[in-house]
Amino acid sequence: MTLIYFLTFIVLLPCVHLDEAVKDDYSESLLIKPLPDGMIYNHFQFKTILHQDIEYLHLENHFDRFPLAIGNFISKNLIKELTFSLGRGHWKLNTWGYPLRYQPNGAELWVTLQNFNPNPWKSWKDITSTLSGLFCASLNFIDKAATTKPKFSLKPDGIFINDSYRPDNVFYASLAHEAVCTENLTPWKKLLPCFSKAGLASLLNAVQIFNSNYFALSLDVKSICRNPSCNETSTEITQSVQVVFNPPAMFEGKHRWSIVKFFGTSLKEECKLASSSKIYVETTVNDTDNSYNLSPLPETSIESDFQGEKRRFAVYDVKKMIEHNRNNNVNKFNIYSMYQKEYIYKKVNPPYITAHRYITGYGVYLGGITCRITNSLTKAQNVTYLDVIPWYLRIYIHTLSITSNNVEIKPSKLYHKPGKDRAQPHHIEIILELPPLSDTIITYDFERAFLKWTEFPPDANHGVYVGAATLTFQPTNFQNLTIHPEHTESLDPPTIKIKTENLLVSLPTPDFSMPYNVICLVSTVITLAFGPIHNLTTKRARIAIQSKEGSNLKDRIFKFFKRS
Amino acid sequence: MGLLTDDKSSEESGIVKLLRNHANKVSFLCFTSAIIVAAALVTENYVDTTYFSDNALLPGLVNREFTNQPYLKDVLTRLRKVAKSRPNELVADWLVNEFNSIGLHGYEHNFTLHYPFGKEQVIKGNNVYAILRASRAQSTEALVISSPYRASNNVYGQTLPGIALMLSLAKYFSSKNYLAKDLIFLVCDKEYIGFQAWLDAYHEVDRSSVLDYGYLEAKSGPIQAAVNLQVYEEDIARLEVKIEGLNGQLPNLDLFNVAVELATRESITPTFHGKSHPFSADFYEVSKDYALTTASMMISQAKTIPTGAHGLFHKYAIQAITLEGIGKVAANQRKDYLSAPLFQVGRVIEGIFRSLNNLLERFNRSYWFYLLPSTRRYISIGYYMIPFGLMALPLLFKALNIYLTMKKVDQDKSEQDSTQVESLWNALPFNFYCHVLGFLIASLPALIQRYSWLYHDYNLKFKDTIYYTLISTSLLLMFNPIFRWKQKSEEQLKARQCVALINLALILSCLSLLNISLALFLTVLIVPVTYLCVSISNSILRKLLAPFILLLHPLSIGYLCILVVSFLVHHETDPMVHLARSAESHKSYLLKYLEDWYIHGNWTFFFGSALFFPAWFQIWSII
Amino acid sequence: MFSLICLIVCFSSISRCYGSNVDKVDNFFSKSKHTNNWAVLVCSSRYWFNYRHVANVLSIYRSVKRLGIPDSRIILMLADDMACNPRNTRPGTVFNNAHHQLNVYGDDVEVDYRGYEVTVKNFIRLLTGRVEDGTPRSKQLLTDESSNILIYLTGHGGDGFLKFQDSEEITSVELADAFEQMWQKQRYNEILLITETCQAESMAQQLYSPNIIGIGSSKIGEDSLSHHGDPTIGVYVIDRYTYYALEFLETVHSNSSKTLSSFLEVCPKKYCISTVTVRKDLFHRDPAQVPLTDFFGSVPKVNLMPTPKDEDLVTW
Amino acid sequence: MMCTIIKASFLLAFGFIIRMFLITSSYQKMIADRVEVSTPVNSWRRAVEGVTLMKLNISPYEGDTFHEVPLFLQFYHFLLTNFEQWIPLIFAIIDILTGLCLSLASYNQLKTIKRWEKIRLSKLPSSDAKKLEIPEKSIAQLSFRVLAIYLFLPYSIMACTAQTTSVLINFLVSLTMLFISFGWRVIACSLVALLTYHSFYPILLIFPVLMVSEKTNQKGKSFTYASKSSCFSLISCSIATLLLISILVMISKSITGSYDFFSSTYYFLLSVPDFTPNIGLFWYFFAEMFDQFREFFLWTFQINSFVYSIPLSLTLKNNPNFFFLITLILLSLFKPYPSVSDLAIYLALLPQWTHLFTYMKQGLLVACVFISCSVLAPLMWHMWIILGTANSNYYFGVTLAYNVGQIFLITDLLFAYLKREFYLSNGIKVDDKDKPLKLELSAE
Repeated sequence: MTLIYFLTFIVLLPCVHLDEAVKDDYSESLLIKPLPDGMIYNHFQFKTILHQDIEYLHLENHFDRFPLAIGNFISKNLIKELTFSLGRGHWKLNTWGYPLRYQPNGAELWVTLQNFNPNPWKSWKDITSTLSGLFCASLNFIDKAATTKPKFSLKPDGIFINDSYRPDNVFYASLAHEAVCTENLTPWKKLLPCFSKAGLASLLNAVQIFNSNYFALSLDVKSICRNPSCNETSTEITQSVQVVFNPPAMFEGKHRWSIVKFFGTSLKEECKLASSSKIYVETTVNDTDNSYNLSPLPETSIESDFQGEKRRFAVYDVKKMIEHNRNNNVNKFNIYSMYQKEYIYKKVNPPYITAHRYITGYGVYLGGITCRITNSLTKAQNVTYLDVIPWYLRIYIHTLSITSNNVEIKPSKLYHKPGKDRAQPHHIEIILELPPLSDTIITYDFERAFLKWTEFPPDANHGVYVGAATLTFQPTNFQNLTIHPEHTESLDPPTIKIKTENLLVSLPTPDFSMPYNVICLVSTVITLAFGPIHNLTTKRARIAIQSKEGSNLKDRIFKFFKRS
Repeated sequence: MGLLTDDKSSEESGIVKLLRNHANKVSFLCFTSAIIVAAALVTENYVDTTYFSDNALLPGLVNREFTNQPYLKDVLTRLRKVAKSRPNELVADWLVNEFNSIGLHGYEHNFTLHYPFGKEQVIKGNNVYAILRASRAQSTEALVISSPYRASNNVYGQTLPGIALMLSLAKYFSSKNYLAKDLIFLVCDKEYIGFQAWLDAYHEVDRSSVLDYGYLEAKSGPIQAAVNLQVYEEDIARLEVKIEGLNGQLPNLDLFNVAVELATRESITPTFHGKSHPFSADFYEVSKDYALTTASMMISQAKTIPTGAHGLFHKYAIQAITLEGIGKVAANQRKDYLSAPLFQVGRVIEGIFRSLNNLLERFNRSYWFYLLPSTRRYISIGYYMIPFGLMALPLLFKALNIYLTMKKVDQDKSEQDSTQVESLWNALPFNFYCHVLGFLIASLPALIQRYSWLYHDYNLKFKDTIYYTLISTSLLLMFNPIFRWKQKSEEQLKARQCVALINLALILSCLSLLNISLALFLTVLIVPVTYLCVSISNSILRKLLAPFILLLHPLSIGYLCILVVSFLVHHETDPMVHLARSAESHKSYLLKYLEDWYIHGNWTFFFGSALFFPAWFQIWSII
Repeated sequence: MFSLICLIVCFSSISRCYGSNVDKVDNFFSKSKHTNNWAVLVCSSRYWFNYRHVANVLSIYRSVKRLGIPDSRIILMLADDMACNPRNTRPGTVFNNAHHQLNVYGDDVEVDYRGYEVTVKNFIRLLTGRVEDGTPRSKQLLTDESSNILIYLTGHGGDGFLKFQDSEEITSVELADAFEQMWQKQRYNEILLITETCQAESMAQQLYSPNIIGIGSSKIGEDSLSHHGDPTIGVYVIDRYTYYALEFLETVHSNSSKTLSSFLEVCPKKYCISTVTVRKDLFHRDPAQVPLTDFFGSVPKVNLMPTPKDEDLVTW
Repeated sequence: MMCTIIKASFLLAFGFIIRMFLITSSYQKMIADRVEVSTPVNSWRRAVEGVTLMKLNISPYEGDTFHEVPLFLQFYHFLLTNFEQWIPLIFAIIDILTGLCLSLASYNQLKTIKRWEKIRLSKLPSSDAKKLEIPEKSIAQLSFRVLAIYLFLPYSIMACTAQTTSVLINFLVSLTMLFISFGWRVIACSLVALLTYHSFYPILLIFPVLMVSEKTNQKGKSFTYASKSSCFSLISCSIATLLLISILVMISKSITGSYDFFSSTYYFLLSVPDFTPNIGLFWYFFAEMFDQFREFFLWTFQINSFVYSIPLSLTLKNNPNFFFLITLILLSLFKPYPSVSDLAIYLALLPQWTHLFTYMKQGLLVACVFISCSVLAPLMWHMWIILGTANSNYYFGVTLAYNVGQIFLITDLLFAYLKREFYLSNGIKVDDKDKPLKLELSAE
């Protein structure tokens, strides 16, 4: 008997230990949303919460969900909040509405350091180089000339206890030309507790998701309230992937979709470590004539009410489903959907605030940047506009003009930090109020700098990229918002960040094959000045001795050679 | 470094002697050799074979998969129907719907042209365009497929097949995932005006009072290249590739090569100025062929009027060509080509755009300055500059010769204050004055337009008014001694000659950089006469040259060209009719150039009046 | 009884170890003294139409990985992103032949230097180990005097240079000096240098440091040609030498007895069109005695990673 | 005399009208955007930018758009706040005044030169003297020509139309000339100080200025640096100037509160970091330079632009006014950011030296080079920047040719001057055919 007790104790011991060790929690979810133009938006979210304050991480005691690498990285560089994203393709704002998280093409890094960080710039540099190693991305191109410290635009996502938030600890940079591919996805997946072996992460295989119309992966670290009173915080790591698929391209023109077809595999095995793993399919559109039906039928369907904006979701609990399938020995799980009728392309009405930015003028010396912001609401809207222009486009702030329906309007706040050659970018931040039903145009002129031949990228004639501008605002209307059913409990309205297009600007190029010639030519000209002046100042004039020779050709040639 | 501070040398050095004593011989030599070289350049031995200098293009390596979709035929028929039902307007809403149904987003673009001359007159038009966003790239670059909208079967022929083809291409490409650049499909109203308006709107150039280009709802990045389709029929006999643009600017040679290459691969005969590449062994046949093609290209370049809508893109550093699908009927009168169905042209275009899609950098290799003896041969700037240089040199030689002789006289006259070289400086003001006159003439149209009531009262047309004003002005200037600053002394005359020659040489050489053909023609015409009238010392004899110089007046040159053409085209009628008719067309040409100047920025009129006329006027004033 | 057993056991053990000693002695000279393997694989050319160079380098990458060199010991340099290039009709993949049998890009590739990072400066710094501080370990060549390094270069070359990104060159002299520096700093035991460029022979010519064997895909004055193109994406997919080299390597497995000399026979002129050149005067062992796995494989006993320290956990 | 005044006033009026017309016309922007006219250091756009930044209370020296010194910034600020709509007028008037000053200055100078040469001419046989001396009647006419040329020279007109700040600089220069021609050395020196404070290079003007004033004091006797008195006065003056400069710097420091403006003004001029094309020699050279040699060539070029003054100050001792002209040409030749306004001012001054033209050989060549360059430069620019059919080398070629032209001009002038000096000191030697003998330079 005792023996049995003993054994049970032996058996239980590890579990007990385990229970103690579990200071972290992990949950995963996938939101599938049909977009107004028939494309399908998939948003994966993997959330790991460590119940420790980010400023005092104790990593020595082991835990099995929270990625240790990130933990070390945070505590080494004294990070308070980090947002890193890699995107590919362009999110079509006008037709797709607002995503859960707007990521421009290329890499974007936004870090808030802890207040008592002794040497912010150094740790910023370390962060970039570390991440570049971690994610195989060339983030080490982020230097002083690409970094800005936004004043108003980037409000912190996380909690700052007794508002210890300081804007000058914020670092922001973006690399518009950075590509994202398998080599970035793989290490990203390795951060997950079940890697890509089990759970929703097993759906993310490169070949499939890169064949999409939009792809973005991101890693966010922030601190959240540990308890309602919010007197202590815990650390949350959110890894998310957003993919937009175009069903007709995959189903030879037909409008239908299935998880297997999208991701090339079905869900075979759940992630044991995940506390919850759910798939939500937004079925709000079923009220319209492009309605579809799902199979297998969802076991539950929730109705979320977000500030009066109603959405319906079909909910699948992956664990249950796979369990259930296993019981009637089918060891895979798939969701597919069919439209009841032939799909109809409708005129999509764009979200109520859109921003588009483009270059004006032609030729490679002077030009202008214009951003057209439309507000189709009947009430005014406050927005913050952040634009970071690389130094080689010299911005003239006195040409900045903000007109709304051809009426000059004054910004309520304007922050400008002029760029410095090879050292710091131009940085413009504008807070302004968009009049109702208005079409506001922000425009300013620039002049292209002429670079050294060594400063050009290898593909000099391709042009250089200007990172996307950011438009931040508190929405008052939630129509085109994508709403994640798990986020609805937070009652404060979210801040929407939308990005404009990246710009490609071609610079005037010198002739890269010329250096030697140019040096020779110019030096010759200089000597051409030096020689005679030297002569004239050092020698004095006298009557020339009339030289008899030089009459016939032979002598002249001889003379010539003698001279030279 | 005795170069600059050596007084003995350079005096009486060989070249100086030569120029002072044998300038005429040398010049003659130059001129004749120029003609010989020019002739030699178009022979098979000297023309070069075209090649792709940008490896990135990889033309035709990729499978072309565009096939004869049912959609193509269907959309064409529907388009024809709707176009017939609404004959005199662009069926914008229909096109937009069509684009939307494909899954793209179609946009309308409205523009207004306030006709700059004559009575206040407003032309409204609306283009239609759609942007196919590259699925997996950020949309920072764009390529354009465009076509003018010609529904009615007018002289140009209708372009509906081309537009249908464009639509089906849009459908085809939208299902493909390999696009790295956005594709913009553009259908333009009102011919060139539509294109101009769209381009201006795309680049948001400074607004002018003439063309109000409205604004575009959606844009993409910088446009890398454009192909303008003009397909008239469903069965294509040959594909005419057009390159001459506004002011005689040419697209990058690589683009032309790509088009030719792909057309050949799709076994559609590519032609340039109506001629395909001669595959004949006979040296003279081939050379003759080359010569003719080159000549016709040079003529169309010298006209500075674009041969197709592509010509308007060049101004914005966008490489563009026009592909003109000529039907059996039109083509066969020359010689019979095997005909190809419409979708095959589609495959050509698919191929071209796959190549353009491969480009990472904008066109920066190959040639921008060239002449084409055939679709497979080219003459680069390095070659054609030789004959031009040889032709223009005599002017400089003569100028130098005059200067040197003047100096010689100076040195012989032993007293120090030198009248001769002084007078050279005194001749400059006249030159300055001439150009001021030129600018005034150039601003005449604007002036006349401002005081339009003047001629409206006598209900004259603007066309006639400007025409006769110009003629009378130049007559006034020419025959009224007040305006000619009658030179007093011999050396002043010499000085003026010297300045005039240099001035002319400078203007011509500048022109040669922008539009070689025009420069060459002008040089051929003007150099001999000028040279003669400068080198003849006897003033009476010089007077005899007056009529010839008169024929070189910018206006009369234009008139003569038109006259010659009309004689060549229809030779039966009697000369008087020719004279009258060509006078009429002369007028309308003048008006056209003016319009082009105001709407598209064609500089021919300006050049003629503000630069060429003064140069000419100086020559006139020294006889 | 028991003692007897013991006796037998120990005796046999003695004899065994004696025997093992014997064969140690006789192949002492052919054995290399290396304890770890590294690979530096460089594709130096940009632009979509150079797809084949990326395919080349990835083919080699795949083989060395298959033969057991871990990603942490492979430095992969890709000057352009072909897999996810919008022009690629099969995103996320790079195929080295038109029939798309094997996707050499694989599912867990780790590219250490990519895009604009692939410069001559970075390459030299990597070899000589003079990287800027703060460089993550994945971007460093942490070799010692007992490391065998496989260096594979592909791109557009000429007589005595290799173009990087079509904008700068590394000359064979610079390369030779870099190797010499590595030797001085005891950063390698042996190097196998493979260059797949036009006039590849010239890259190995200037070398003067010991224990290097250089293979060039073409003689000076020869072009090294592409094998075939893929009409669905409209580019050439692989170069001849690498194609046949890969074909050969596919037959090799981690404990196979194939020797270096057999690898040197790869791709005779009638396949390659260009002549494969080998420079072995600096190399002291007889290639016939050198197992191929000395360079392509990885020494089993150090196959398991050293116990991770903090910073290599941070930066993998 | 009367009629000259009337003629002059006509000219002034006309020149003024042209300028006003252009400034107010639509061509203004077109001209202001030309790189030949407005460079990073003198473009009005940047000045406005600087003022705007100041108004937003951002330090203009934080960015890299504005490169002028604080006091001038203050001045522009003053203008833009109080007389914004009058600015075109102000510029036009200043430019006209410049012309006026130049012509007056040249008038006085010619008079003094004539006076100085009297002594030497008296030693020569009368025939030579007659040939060599500057005819009395021509003086007025020449100075008049200076005025005319400055008013109608396209270069000065464009510079004024573009409202480049070098209009002000030219004005200051002309004032300096005027004052030294009066012999007011103090004001002249202080003006030079101001100029130097603004753009550093005009420090070279101190040599001719001091020499002129010295010579005027000596009543035209050719002074020697050996003589104690002249030596003393020279040194004292130069020290005074330097003091003044440092005072100005101090003031601007007290305005901005720090020496930051150094880095984006003087340092900007010395370490040419901006490669925007201009008509100078520096931009393409340093854009194409290998990084490791950059320093070396920078030093070489900068020293080169200063080195000429000393030998010239020895050679041209007898005629410091001429030295002034030469210095101007040297400046426009070796400045890192020259513009056409530098060209304008010395071209306008050339007629003053008509008596040297007889000894010049390259006249036609230089003229042709200048004219053709000023036509070709915009053309090449258009083809390179707008149409994208040409590349940078074309434009570079033009600027190169232009600078060669300038060099020819300067050497030719110098040689002509030396010849005349030779004749002045030992008469015109003629050979048997009564032709003047050729001269040559010899070391001994």
